[in-house]
Amino acid sequence: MLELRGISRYFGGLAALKDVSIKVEKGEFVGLIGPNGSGKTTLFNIISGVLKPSSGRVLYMGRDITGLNPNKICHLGIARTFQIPRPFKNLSVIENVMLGVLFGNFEQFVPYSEENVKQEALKYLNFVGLRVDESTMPDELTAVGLRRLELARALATRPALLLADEVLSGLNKEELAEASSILKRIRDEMGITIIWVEHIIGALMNLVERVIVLDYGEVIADGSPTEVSKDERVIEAYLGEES
Amino acid sequence: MFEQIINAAINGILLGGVLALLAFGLNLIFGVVKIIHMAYGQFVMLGFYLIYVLTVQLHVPLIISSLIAICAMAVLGILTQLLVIEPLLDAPRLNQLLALAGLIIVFENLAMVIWGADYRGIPLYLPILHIGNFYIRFSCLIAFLGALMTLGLLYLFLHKTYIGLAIRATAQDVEIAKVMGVNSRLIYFVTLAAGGALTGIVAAFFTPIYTVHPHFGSSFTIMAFIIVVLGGMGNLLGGFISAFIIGIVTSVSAVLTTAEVADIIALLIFILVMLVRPQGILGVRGT
Amino acid sequence: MKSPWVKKLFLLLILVLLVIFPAASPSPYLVHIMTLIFIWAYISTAWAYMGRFGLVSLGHGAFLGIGAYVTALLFNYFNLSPWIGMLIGASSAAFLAAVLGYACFRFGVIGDYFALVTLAVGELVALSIIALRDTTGGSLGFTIRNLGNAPLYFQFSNKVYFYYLSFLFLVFALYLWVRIDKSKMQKALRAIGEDEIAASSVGINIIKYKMTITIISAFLTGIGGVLYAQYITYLNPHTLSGVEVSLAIPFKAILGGMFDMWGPTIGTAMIVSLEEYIRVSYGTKFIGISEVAYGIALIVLIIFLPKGLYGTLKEMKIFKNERRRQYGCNKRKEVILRGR
Amino acid sequence: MLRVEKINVSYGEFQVLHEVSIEVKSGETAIVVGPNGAGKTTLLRVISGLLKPTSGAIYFDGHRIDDKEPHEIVELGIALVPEGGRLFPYLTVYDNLKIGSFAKRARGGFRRTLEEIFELFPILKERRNQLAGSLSGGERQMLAIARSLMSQPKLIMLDEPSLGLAPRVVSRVFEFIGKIRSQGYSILMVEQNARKALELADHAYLLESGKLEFHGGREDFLRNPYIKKAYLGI
Repeated sequence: MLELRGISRYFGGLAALKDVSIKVEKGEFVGLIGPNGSGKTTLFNIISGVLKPSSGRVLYMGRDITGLNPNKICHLGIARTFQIPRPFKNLSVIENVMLGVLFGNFEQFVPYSEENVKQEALKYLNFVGLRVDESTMPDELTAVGLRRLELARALATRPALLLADEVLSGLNKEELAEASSILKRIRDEMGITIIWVEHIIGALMNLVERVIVLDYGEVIADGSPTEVSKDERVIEAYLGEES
Repeated sequence: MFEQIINAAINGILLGGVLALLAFGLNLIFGVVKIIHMAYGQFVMLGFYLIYVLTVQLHVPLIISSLIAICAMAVLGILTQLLVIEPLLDAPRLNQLLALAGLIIVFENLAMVIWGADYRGIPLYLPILHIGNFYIRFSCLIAFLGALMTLGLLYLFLHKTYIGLAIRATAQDVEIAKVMGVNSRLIYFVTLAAGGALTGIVAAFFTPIYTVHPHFGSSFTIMAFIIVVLGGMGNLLGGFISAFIIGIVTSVSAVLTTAEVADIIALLIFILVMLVRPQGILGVRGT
Repeated sequence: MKSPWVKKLFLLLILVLLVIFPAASPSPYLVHIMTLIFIWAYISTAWAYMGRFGLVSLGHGAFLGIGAYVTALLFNYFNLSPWIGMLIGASSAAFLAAVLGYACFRFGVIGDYFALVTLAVGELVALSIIALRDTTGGSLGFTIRNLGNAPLYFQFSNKVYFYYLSFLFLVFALYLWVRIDKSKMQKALRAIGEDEIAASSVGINIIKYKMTITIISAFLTGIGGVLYAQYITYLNPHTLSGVEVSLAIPFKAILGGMFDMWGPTIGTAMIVSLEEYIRVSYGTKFIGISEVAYGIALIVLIIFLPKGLYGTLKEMKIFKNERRRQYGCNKRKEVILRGR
Repeated sequence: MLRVEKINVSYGEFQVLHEVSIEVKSGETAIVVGPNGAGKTTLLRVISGLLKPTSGAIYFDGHRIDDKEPHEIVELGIALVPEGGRLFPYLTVYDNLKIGSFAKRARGGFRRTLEEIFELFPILKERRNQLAGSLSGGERQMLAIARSLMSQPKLIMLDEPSLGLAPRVVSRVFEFIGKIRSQGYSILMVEQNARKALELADHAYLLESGKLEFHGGREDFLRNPYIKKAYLGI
C-alpha cells in the first residue's frame, strides 16, 4: 500500500533521515519507534506532504506521491494526527471534525448540507468516545480529549491509511490503555491501515503486529515485537539502557 | 557613460555607509524587540527638521544642534516604546505593525502642521572633490566616514559591555535572558533609545546632502526595509553588506534611468527576496 | 436585536431612511459626505473579506489605483465607456492580485510578511503611475474628460446618482459577505487563518481558497477605485494608490472591527465624519491636524480595543451569554473527563 | 529555603496547577516527577517569575517572590536550567557563561567562578570560543548547567535535564548533578525519568494533571505501590 524508497532528508547539512526504505501492506498495524530525534516525525511529515524529501520517493497504491501538497495526499486517503494536537481553536469541536468531512477524501463525497455533515462528524466523535455538544470549544478539552479530537478529525477525512503521531503522550496510565484500544478498533472495525509513532513503547509493543525502529535517521530493525525486542542494535540504541 | 556609472557606484558606496547605519537601527529593534518599526524613517525626518529649526531659525552651531537632535530622537524612541510598543508587546504582530503605521500618519502630519509642505534645507555648502574625471561630494565622504565610525563604536558596545551582551542575548531568547537576570524591559528601552539616536545621527549626516519635507521619511523606511530584508531580518552583518549593494544598485540605476525607476527596482528586489528567501539572501548570521 | 424579526425590521427601517435621505437632506453637502462614506465603506468591506481571515493586505491601494487608472485612461484616450472599462480595470486589479497572491501563497508568505510584501506592491504601483507621467500625468494627477450628463459614460450632472450607486455597491458587498459566510469557503478560510498545516492535512486546498478570496477582494476594490475616481473626476497617485491610501483602507476596517460585517462600514463612517468635522471646524488653518488626531485615535484604539469599536461593543453585549455557555460547558467537561 | 504555598496557575481559561505546595530545604535536593503535561515546567516557570500565579504565595529566603520580576528573583539567588538547555545558540560558549553572571551579585566574581567552572567542565574551556549552537546534546546540557552556576545561586532549578539525550549521556549529566549536589547547592529538579532522579533526591513530589498527588522522602516514595507501578515500572 505504502512504499518508501530511499528517503533522505537534510536540515542544513544535518541528516534527519538517511536512505529510509519501508513497505507497509494494506491492513497492517505498524509501530514506528526510536529514541528522541531519530526522525519519526520527520518521516510522517514527508509522507503527509508537509516536508519534501531531499531524495527518495514515496509511493502510495503504486502511485508516486512524492512532493504533492498535503491536501492532495489527504484526498488520496492518507490522514494524520499531530504530535502536539493542533485543533482549530476558534472553531467548535464539532466544526473541527466537520472540516474533515467537508474537505477530506473526495471519493466518498457527502452532498453538502450542514445537517448531513454534522451527523457525519458526530459519528466519528462517538467512535473515538468524545461526547461534546454544539458549543464545546477545543480549549475546554483536556489532553485525552484533544487526542480524541485529533483522531476524530483525521478519521473524518475517510482515510485508508492513518499516520498516528504519539497518540499517547501526556496521558496517564488508565488513559493510555483506552487510547491505544481506540487505535486497535480503528484498524479492526474500520479496516484502516495504521502506522503509529510512539515513544511509550510498552503500550505499543502489546498492540502492533510489526515494529520498525529508527535510530539517527536509519532503520535499524523491522520485525515482530518479539523479534525487535531481542535485536542487539535496538537494545543498544534504546531499550537496553532503559531497563 | 562608463565613467558616469563608476562615479554613481562610488556615490552608492558612500551612501551605503549611512544606509547601513539606518538599517542597523531598524534591524536591532527587530532583532531585540521583535517588532517591525514602520515609522523608522519618519524619525529621520523629525530629526532633520529639528536640526533645521536649531541651526537656521535659532542659529545654534550645526554640531551642537546635531547632538541635541540625537538625544531628542533617543527620547522619542523611548517614548515610542513606552506609549506604543510596550502596551502591544503581547498583541498579535499585525496590531503592532498597524499601530506603528499609525505613527507614520501622526509624525508626517505633525510635520505638515508645523512646517508646511515646503522643502527645507540647511544652507551649508561643502566642496566637491575632483579626482580625475570623478566627482565626490565632500559631504558624502564625511557622512560615509562618520557612519563607519558609528558602526564601529556600536560593534564595540554590543561585544564588549555587559549591557551589549544582554542585548544580544535578549535578541536570541528573551525568556532565558530574563532568567539570567536581564531586565528585558530595560533592554527594550535601551534598544529603542539606541535606534532613535541612530536616526538622529543619520539625520545629522544627511543635512548637508538633502532637503527635507514631511513625506521625506517614508523613502528611508522603505530603503531600510529593503536592506534589512535583503540581509536577513535580525542579521546585523547581512544588513551591513546589503546596505552597500542597495546603495550601488539604486545610485547606478538612477543614473541610467530615473530616480523613480531606481526606486521601483529596489522595491522589486524587496518583493522577490520576501517571496523567495525571507530569511535573507546572505546566509550568514552574526550579532 | 432580540429576534431575527426585530433585526430585519430595524434593517429595513435604516434602508428606507437611507433611500429617502437625499430628498430630505437639508444640504447637498451631507449627501456628499454620505456618498464618500458609502464608497470607502464599500472599499474597506472588500478589504476585510481578506483581512478577517488573517490575510492582512497593506497594499490595497495597488488595486484601487489600477482599477481607477485603467478605466479612466481607457476613457480619456479610447473613449471607452467606464461601465465597460470598469470591468477591464477591476480585472486588471484582480490579475495583479492573482499573480501576487499565487507567488505569496506558493512560497508560504503569511502574516506580517504578507503585509509587508503587499505594502511594497502598493508603493510599486504608485511609483509606476508616477514614472509613466507622460500618460498618467504623474504626481500632478489628471482629470477625467467632462461630458456633462452622460449616464452611459458614468457621468451624472446630478451627484445624487452617485449616492444611490455607491449605496448599491455597499449593499452588494455586504450581501456577498453574508453569502461567503454561508459557504464552504468560509469554513476553509477560517481553518487556514488559524493553522495552515493542520488545514491542509484535513484536505483543504490552501492556495485555492486564499486565491479565490484575494481575487474577489481585489476585483471589488478595483471597482471601488473607479467609483471614487468617477465621482470626484480627478485621479492622483497619492489619493488612489501608495502607502497612505493602502494604510487608510485597513485602518477604517480595523477601527470598526474587521471580523464583523458591519465593522468596516461603521469604522469608515466614524473616520470620514471625524475628518470632515475637523476640516470644517479648523478650516485650512492647520492642514494635517485632522490626520494627526486620526492617527492618535487609531493607535489608542488598536491598543485598547484590538477587536475594533463595533467588534468590542458587540462582544460586550453578548458577553453574559458567552460566559454562561462556557460555564455550563466546564461542568460538562468534568463529565467527559471523569465519566469514562 | 524555598516555600511554594498553595499556588493556582492558569493559561487563559485552562487551569494548569491546582493548590500546589512544595518546599525545598537548604542544602536539600527535591524532585518533582509526573507525566508529560502535568504542569512540572509550569511550576518552575512560576517560581522563576516568568509566569504569575493567580493565587497562592512563594517565599524564598524569607522574601515573598511571587510578585517579583524574573531578574529580581535571579538577584536573590535562584537559577534555572531550562528544558532542553535553551542556550543562546549564536553566542560563544564564553559569552553564554558571561551572560550567566549578569546578575549584579555575580558580576564581581565572574573571573573566579569562570575558573571554577572550567575546572569542573574542562570541555567547556576547550570550546570557549565556539558557538553554543555547535555543541553536542550532552555538552549543551553541561553548558546550561554551568551557565546557571555562573550566577552563584543558592538554589538551582533543573527542568528535565535528561530530555532528548541518549541514555549514556543522561548518566553523565546525572553524575554532574550529583557532583553539584555534593557541593552544597539546593536543587529543585523536575524529571520524567523518575528512577534516575530519585537516586539524587532527599524529597520527592508527584504531580499529576496539575495536582500534587503524593509527596514524601525518598524511601516513602520508593515504597508507595502506585508510584512503583506507574513511574518506576516495578
